[in-house]
Amino acid sequence: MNPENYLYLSALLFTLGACGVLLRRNAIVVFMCVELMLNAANLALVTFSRMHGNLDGQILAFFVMVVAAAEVVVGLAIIVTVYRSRHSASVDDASLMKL
Amino acid sequence: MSALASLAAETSTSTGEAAQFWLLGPLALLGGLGTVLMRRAVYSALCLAGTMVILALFYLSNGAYFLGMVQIVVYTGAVMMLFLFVLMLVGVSSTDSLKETLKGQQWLAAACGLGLGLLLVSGIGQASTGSFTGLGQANSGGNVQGLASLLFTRYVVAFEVTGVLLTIAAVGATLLTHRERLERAKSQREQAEARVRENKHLPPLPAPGVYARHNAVDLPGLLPDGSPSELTVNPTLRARGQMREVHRDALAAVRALEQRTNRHHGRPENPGIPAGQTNGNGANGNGADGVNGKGLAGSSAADGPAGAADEAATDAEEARK
Amino acid sequence: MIGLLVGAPLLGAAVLLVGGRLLERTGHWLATALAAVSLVLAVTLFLDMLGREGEERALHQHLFSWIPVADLQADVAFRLDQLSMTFVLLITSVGTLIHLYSIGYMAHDPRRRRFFAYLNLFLAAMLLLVLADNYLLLYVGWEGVGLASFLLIGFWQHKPSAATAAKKAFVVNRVGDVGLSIAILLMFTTFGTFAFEPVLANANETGEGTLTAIGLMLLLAACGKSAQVPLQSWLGDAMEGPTPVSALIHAATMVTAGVYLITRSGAIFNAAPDAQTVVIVVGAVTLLFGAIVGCAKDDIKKALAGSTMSQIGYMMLAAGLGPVGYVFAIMHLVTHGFFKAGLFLGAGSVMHGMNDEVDMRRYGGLRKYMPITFVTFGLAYLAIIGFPYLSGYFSKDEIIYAGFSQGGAEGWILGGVMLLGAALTAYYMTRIMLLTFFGEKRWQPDAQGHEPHPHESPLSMTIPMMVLAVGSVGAGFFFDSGERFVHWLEPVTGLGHGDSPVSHGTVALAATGVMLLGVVGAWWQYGRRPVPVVAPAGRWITRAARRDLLQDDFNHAVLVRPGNYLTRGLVYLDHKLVDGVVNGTAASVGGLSGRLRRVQNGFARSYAVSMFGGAAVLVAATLLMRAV
Amino acid sequence: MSFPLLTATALTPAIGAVATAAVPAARRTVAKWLALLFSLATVGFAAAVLLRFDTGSGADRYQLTESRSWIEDFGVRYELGVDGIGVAMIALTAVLIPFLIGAGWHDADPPSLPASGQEGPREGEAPATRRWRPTQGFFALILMVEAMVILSFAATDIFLFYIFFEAMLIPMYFLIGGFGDRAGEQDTEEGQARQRSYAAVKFLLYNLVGGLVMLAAVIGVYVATADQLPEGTFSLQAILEARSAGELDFGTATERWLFLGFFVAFAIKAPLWPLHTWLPNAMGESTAPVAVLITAVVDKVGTFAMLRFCLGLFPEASDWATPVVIVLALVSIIYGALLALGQRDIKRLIAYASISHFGFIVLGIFAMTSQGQGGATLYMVNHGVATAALMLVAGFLIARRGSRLISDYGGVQKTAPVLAGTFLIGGLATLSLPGLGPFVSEFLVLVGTFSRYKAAGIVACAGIVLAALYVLILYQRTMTGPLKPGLEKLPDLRVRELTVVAPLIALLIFLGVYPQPLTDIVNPAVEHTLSDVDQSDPEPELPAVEAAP
Repeated sequence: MNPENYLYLSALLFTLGACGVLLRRNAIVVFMCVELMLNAANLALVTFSRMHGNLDGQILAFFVMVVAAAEVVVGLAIIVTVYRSRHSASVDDASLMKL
Repeated sequence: MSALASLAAETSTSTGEAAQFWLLGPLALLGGLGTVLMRRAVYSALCLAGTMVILALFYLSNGAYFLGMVQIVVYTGAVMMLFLFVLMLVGVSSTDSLKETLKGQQWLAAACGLGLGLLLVSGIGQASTGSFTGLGQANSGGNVQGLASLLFTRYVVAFEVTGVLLTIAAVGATLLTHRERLERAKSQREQAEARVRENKHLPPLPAPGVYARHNAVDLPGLLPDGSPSELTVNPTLRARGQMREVHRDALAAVRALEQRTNRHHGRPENPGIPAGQTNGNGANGNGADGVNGKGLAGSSAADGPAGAADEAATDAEEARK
Repeated sequence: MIGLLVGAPLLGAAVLLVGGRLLERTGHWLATALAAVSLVLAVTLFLDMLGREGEERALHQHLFSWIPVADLQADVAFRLDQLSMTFVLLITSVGTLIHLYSIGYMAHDPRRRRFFAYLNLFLAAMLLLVLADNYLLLYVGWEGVGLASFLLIGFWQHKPSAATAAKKAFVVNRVGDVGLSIAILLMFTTFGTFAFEPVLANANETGEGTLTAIGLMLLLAACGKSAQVPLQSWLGDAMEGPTPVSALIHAATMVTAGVYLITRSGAIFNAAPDAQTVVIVVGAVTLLFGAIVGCAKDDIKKALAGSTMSQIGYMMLAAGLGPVGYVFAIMHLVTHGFFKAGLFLGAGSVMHGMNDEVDMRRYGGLRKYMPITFVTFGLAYLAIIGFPYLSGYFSKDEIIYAGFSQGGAEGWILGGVMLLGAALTAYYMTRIMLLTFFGEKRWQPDAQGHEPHPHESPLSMTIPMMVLAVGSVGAGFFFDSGERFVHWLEPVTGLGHGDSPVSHGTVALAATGVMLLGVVGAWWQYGRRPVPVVAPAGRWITRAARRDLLQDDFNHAVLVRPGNYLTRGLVYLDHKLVDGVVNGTAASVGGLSGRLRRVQNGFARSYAVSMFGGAAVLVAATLLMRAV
Repeated sequence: MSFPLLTATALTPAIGAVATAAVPAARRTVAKWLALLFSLATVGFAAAVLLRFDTGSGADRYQLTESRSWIEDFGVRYELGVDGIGVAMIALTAVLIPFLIGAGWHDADPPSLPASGQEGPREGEAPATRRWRPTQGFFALILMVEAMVILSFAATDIFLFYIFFEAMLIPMYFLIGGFGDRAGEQDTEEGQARQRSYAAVKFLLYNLVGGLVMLAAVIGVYVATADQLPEGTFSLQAILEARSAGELDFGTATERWLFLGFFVAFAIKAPLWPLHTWLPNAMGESTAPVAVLITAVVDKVGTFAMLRFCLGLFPEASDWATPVVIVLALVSIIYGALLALGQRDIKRLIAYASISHFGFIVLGIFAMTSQGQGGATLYMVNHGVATAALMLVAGFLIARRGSRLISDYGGVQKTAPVLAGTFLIGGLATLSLPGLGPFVSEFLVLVGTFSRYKAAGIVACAGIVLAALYVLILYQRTMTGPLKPGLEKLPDLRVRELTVVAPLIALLIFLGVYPQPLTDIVNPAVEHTLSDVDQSDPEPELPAVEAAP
């Protein structure tokens, strides 16, 4: 089998995550979808590293994980505070950015 | 593990791996779909966890043993748990509808997402990653060692920076979620006095209604006229939208009971207003005088229809004396 | 010396205008004194000039260089030759007399000081006009007298009619001035200068076309200033001004400036016969026009104004005849200056006595009540109708004779026209005379219901009238005896002798004959039977003449109303079209941006959509780049 | 190097602006006197410039030059220098400003103060807050404008000129939008404010558009020089020398585009039909002194720049464009006069009259004769003074009655004779009566035009008649006739107002009777300009004739 299939898989997963981000209103679910996208990217990175026969791809994936962790922590904290103030976790309710 | 190692070392993928891929790949996709489409956040969280596990397996089979482990431990372990905790805070079982509110949003989203996907796929198709060198000698000294040597030599700066980043993230999270208590907590007495001053809920809040057949604190108690009282349910449950409907026939039963008592006392059918409703706050259970005995009956509907009936009758007689 | 001549009244005007309250009591005397000063100066200069012989009589004075730009050199320089001298004497003498007269006439006017300031201003401008040594400086004086006449016509500004008349006079004159300025431009492009000497000396060297153009432009200017057809319409209305003004400006001096201009530019006209013909036609037409109008008017001043037009028509015609006529044109101008001023002052004195009533049909029988006025007015009357051996007789007959001496059909036509004009003159002057001083009283109480108590005017008014009367009686004889005037002016204007089919005597006889005819006709109509106070409807010609032969209606229909429509239309267009385009653009831009603003709806997910769309586009782009 | 006189002249008002703005809110009178003081100091410096300027035949073209390098990389230099035209314009600006300050003495008083000469809709307005300091702002802005105008008259570096040409707009914008006279057709404060801001924004947009077009052309010039010269430069003198030396040639097409870029900007600034519509709004809505500032000072930069830059930099293109420009100028003359006839608003009428006069100026410039261009320069000066006289008196009148509509006036002459007299003199100057300044310049323009384009000259003459019409109709409707109700107690000119107007009138008469000093200054510069465009006056038909002895 051709390891490119992993890439196809990651592409599909990424797309799924993207659609989720665009479609779901629940902030937490949106976050999960973002995680999904990150994981898809990681898969691609790992596959590349295998193809090229060096570990840089894995290092990069590693960093992605770390950053993702940090991002999740902060993001969830933000969600919690928002929920406290507005009693809702819907991203559409926080639409104060318009003029 | 060794088997995996050997298989990752080769310059071409074995049939076993192919089988694994064709078996788990679709599952991973299913998990992704579930994450996107499940109406309850908990379910999508579980689907996501599944997908992540599968991805961990793929990492392993791609010779990224360290990452595979990290994936399982950090992601499926820590991050997903964090998600679940937050879900607890926000309301586990709250479902949100998938009905789109923004005009044309879903079409645009579908177009962009799918378009992006197709483009990526076609891009990969075009990208001729012809030669394929396995991780044979890269992992020769062991995958972890290899990573470590890279991480602490070439990527050391980035490593340090990410460390700092994590620290900052932790601090930031605590800062965001932490609430400073500015004034002393009110004692119970002070709260009571405050209630008196505002003149509402002088007595403690009424208890939720509990039927014999179903024991739950998420059922609202009934007012004398049978309408459910929001007050009786824990505000958290209310906020999560987990307050349960009072069953219809329960209300019907109350009606029937009243009519029967009327007939029993030979009163005219269906007097305009049941006496107890003259002051609705009888539901709050204050005032032991007979006039709003019905109020008591209404609030303590938990005793079941019959009991309620007797009490109602006696109270009515008292009222007449 | 010459500068002082202009300077004295100018100084007076400045002092009076700036001086303010201080001069309320003494201002008029100061003004009169300064006018007198310039008169004395003029006389001394005159005697001095007589002392010298023929050629060196002309004086030059170069004050300073006015506008020096490249090869355009305009100087402030004066030229005093016999022609200018004649005018200077006329202007200063009549001017001084009328200053004197005004002291009495304006005695009760609160704004007398300013009136005298304007009079002085006029004197200065008029003197500048006749003394200028180049056309540009002449133009300055030209517009200056226009300004003074504007101020004086509109002196009683509270009367809308006066204000309108003043504006009309200035604007109509402006039309003429355009002619003068174009003429000056033409001279500059042709001769490279517009000083009299070089221009006139080299007039013959250029093509006749240019000269004709210049001549016509000068004629246009003259028409404006001298109220000749087609620019005559302002003179009648100008009578809104105080009577001394009408006497000085609109009878004796300013209105004759046109004749001066043409005589001065004689060299140009001599070389451009076509232009001359036009001048003659204009003069002839105006001659009859004014006479007809004068016959129909009941307003004494307007009737006199008509007569002025017609008399200037005589002069204009004479000037158009060329060297044959110049001298007599000027001669008639001077005599006319005397008797017409006298007539106006008489009219003013009559109005003074009749509560400013101007309708002659409400006069009548005044000769007993104001004898001096009657006598002086009568003498001036005899002079103007050309009663033998009074001034008008000499000057007018000479012009008529010159007209005949054109020879051929043209000569006969001109002579006939002028004789007809003479008859008409006699007719309307007699009419005025009869209506005013003879017949029974037809006085009416004025608007306030005051019965008029006609009385003789104070000395300050009558003395000038007497002097002028003497002038109108004697001047003609004085000038004509031994052709004194001819010899005096000949060096400047030149003199020509046409061969006339008829002799001097016949012309004189004919003139006297038609004069008598006119007098008798007038007496037949107004002398025999009482005159109705309200004017009878009259025939169409009378009605038309009362409306100044419809000149105003014509102007209104042809110029004013279309002009109004044009301006209104343009204002609308400027707002809607020129401005509309700009505002339209602005509005459209604003609308567009407003629509674009909607995209920013604040929903994070729609922003995310655009983000992903962008990403997709980028990927597509990269792929395409790799594909090609 | 010697004392930087031009810089000093321009700097004085700038410093004055800062000082005036710094005066505390309560001390309004101090601010006024301070502004007046600084403007007078500027007059002093301008007089020094006038004296130091050498009009001799041997004198070089640009004098009092200063040159410091500023932005090395783009060859932008701080280069100042004046030729005769520049001197005349600087003198005009410096002389006018004190009168404007004196005339606007009370225009910026906060409404609550009992401002003398401001009867009408002053009552019942919100009292001024303590922090509110309009007076200081008003005078500071005026001085700032003066500084920028002087610098743009003196700048010989194209980029430097562009900067001040544009920077001028900012203070003007605030002057127009911030300080209207309370006499608009809109009777409500809001209505007037709306009209004011409309006018101000219109002014800003028009001139900004012009400025942008010009900026493109400026950059174009730099690029062209950078191509052909050893290094690119913005210096006018350098470019002129290079041209004459034949080292620099823009090439026909480029030169025409660049010319258009400059010309459009200047045609907007000195409103030329059909780019004029901002002027009536701006002049109508702003107070009289600001209106004078616009038309008499700021707009002159446009015509001045046509002379200095359009003709100097792009002779062939100017020659190519002349027919069109002349037609536009003629249209402006007639069109402006006709529209002035149709106005109901005194200030708008004067504005359209100015448009007509600017038509004359442009006509003179592009007639390419020494009379025409000299006349145009004189016209700039005279028109400045004449419009100042007329507009300021009109402003006094409007301030008394609180209305700009002609129909609200009539018979003013009876109650306020002096005001009427000065108004009449201003009007006569506007219709260029001989003996007053404008006549000389208008005559020169006519001669200059006529000697080259006969038809154009004759058409322009029609403008004379129209001028008489609109001025005299205005005078008749407002000053003469029976007294309109509401004007019975109209006060006559006060001492302050008279001291403002009288010198202007004296100046008009002087310029009309003895303009020689001015012409002596201007002529050499005009000769230079003509030699730039290598044109010479057409010879008369009979060159033999000598001028009169």
